[in-house]
Amino acid sequence: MINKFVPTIAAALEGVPQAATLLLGGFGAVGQANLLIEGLLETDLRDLTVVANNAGYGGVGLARLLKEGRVRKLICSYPRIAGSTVFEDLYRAGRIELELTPQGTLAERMRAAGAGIPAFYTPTGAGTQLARGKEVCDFGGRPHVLETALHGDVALVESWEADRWGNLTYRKAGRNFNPVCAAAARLTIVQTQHRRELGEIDPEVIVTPGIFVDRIVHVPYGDPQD
Amino acid sequence: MINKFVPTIAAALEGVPQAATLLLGGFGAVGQANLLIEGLLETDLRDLTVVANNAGYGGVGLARLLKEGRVRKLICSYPRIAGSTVFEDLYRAGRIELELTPQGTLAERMRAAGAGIPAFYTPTGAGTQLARGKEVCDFGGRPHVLETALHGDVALVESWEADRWGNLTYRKAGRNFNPVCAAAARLTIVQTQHRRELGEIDPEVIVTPGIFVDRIVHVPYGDPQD
Amino acid sequence: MTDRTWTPRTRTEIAARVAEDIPEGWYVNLGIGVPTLVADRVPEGREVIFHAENGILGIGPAPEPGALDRWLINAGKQHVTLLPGGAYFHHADSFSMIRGRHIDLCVLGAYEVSRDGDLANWARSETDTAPAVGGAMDLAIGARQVWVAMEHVTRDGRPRLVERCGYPLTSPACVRRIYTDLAVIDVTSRGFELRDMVEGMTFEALQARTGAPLLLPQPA
Amino acid sequence: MTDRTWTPRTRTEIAARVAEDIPEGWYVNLGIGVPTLVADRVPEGREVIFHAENGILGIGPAPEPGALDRWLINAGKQHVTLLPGGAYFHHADSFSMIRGRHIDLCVLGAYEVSRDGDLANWARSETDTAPAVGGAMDLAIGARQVWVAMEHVTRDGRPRLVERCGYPLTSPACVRRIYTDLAVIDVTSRGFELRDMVEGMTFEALQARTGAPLLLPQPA
Repeated sequence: MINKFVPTIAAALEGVPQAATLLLGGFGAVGQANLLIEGLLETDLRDLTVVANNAGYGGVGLARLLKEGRVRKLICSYPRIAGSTVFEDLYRAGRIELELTPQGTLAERMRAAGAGIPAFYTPTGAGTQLARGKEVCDFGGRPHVLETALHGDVALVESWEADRWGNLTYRKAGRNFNPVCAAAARLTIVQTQHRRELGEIDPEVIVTPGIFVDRIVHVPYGDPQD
Repeated sequence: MINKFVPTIAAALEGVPQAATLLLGGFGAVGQANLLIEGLLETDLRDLTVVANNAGYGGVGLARLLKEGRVRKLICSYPRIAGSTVFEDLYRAGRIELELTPQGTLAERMRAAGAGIPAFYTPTGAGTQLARGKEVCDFGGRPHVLETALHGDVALVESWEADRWGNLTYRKAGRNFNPVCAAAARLTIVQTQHRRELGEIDPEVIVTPGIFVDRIVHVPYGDPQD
Repeated sequence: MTDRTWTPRTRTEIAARVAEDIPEGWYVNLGIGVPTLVADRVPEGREVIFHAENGILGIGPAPEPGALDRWLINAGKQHVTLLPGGAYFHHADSFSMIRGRHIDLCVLGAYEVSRDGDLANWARSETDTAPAVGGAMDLAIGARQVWVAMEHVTRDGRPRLVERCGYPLTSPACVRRIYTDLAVIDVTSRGFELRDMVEGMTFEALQARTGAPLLLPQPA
Repeated sequence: MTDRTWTPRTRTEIAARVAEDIPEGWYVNLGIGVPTLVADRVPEGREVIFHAENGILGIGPAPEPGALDRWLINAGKQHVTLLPGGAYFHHADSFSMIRGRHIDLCVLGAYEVSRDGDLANWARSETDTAPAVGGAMDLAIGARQVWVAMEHVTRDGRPRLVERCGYPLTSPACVRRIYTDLAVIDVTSRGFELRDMVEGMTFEALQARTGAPLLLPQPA
């Protein structure tokens, strides 16, 4: 019987490699897999590359990972943390690398990774400093930048519901990057608010089919706090 | 008040240009906007380019459009019609042009059009005759073919439910190419089985948000027949 | 400036002036700052559908105090509500709407706009500490129209409408119209074309506060 | 052929032999023909999740007569059922699963397979009248493993396992394993490696029916 549920955060994170590239869902305080992210602090994992829209939110999750010096590089559109300067401090001290990517390009690069598209042209960023060093090509008389797929070793995802096959739903603005990350990583690990029996989630309503999910831990986390 | 419902098939098709490129949802008998397609027979539209996975199904919809000589070119992965040789007859007589595209590339080219991506690399078709004349580039040591976005002037879509803002759901295998076509055309026209009040469709369950939809006609069509 | 004959628009008045020009049925994305204020200024009974980058269409008014839904925020991380007819989707689909030219209008703040419509609104210098871009570049190239809402001049009196932007670009040649505290100005192939001014403002006084030639509209 | 010492597998037996080798938990796409028969031959109690190109995961057994759901077909346009835990999605997402290497296994029919694993299964000639490819090329490059299920030789006795394909390629170097009515053969960097044969078959007789050298497996 297929059962992707694991009993603990530690079991969920087993085998995450050193210096892994992590894809983190979440936008603002909503949809962050904070318990999984903080579970990484109980391991000896370092030199992580983190892909996330922000540099965390508040004093939890990614902000803690940054503070404890586990992150070597951040790939990000908006490297700010509400109510914290931990990223700026690390950046100014030269202790973290930043790859700044427009938000839509960040999403599309992960979507491409999940879809087996190694590279695509986008108009976003053409004619700006973020296109420097990148191949540019005209389509329809407008310049476009060649961007490459962004794969993760591991994705950490927060879902609203999950079943043992790994089918997921999300809640409102908690969807955000989560389904995109789930499809783009070799190992996709989910913390879910609710556990459902197989067949309980309407097949029309599943957002992330289980094919994109490897492990799930059921940790009711409550509403996002800010 | 926004109201994308129109009263008749004729009103729904108003302004479709001569020699238009039409994107047709549907796979097999399921999810075909047959009443809209057959509505085109009541107009004088000709020289159409049709993008569809098959060359129609049975003796309805696209099969009729082909039979009446309205189609100049078919962009398609599987130009067959169950129970009909109308496409083969036209093709052998040199009366229709065929652009054969692998099914996944067909879907991805329309998805790219909807997403503002003018071109992308795909491994599909590399090293085969369908890559001839196309730019090929290596990524990760494997050859990839450059494919371009496939835009429609008009998309003809079948939905299960629709509201006056144009939010849509589909039914089971009726989803197929429909959401992809809806996002890829300048003018997206929907025939829907059910009309819902605004707010009746759960915002978590909407598959095609109304932003991709221009006109809807409520024509309960019943189950697909084959 | 005490002898000036005009009253500049407040931030709320700029937002209201923008809202006046948005037709029913448009899909609109609002940037942070003054643009965010536009949502609540749309004339009663006119349906405009607001989009947020983080996967929402159909954003409604700010929540009543005490009725806050912690799962529902906009791209500026403010709590919002959803109207009947709203929808949720993921980030890749959300930016497909933007990049794919499905959003009719984006209203953005800016540091500078050039007479060619170049937009600078994301970084103050090429060597910003920890630069942050968010969705600005996607919106600038993707929305069918980009309108800018900003003060006409900087705090120390330098024009924000310029010949060439001094700050790093968000996108070249993307701004269609500019709403300031003093005027509404179209960006055309001829350059900055005055649409209207606040009461009491003169063409000469406005030109003196604008870093590139102001043109009168061509007769239709 | 009347003095032959073996009984070839029937189409159903080939399908059963394939099914035997599919581990629990794999996501599997089945092509039309013999591969379609695999679904019903998976050993009792082993959960395998079947995918169809037209946007379905979790396909169950064929519907009972009279309980046919006209909205539920597979890529071969046959009516199917959905298991609890199944899901629907659109075509672009469906081929993301394929192209993005999320499908563990695809079982396809073929005209020919070369010793390098080249697959020819979509067209009989370069000038086919109205050629049709469907999802064959996407599956061939995308699935993590491609297994072929086919007759060992053509109706007129020519080998289908060959040095080089004569028919147009679906994809170069993609086939990992071949299940025929006579044997199971791995495609390795060394070429065709025999895995097992039907009872009574000899290596020599099999080699005589195979268009490229057959190798015995290397000791592990």
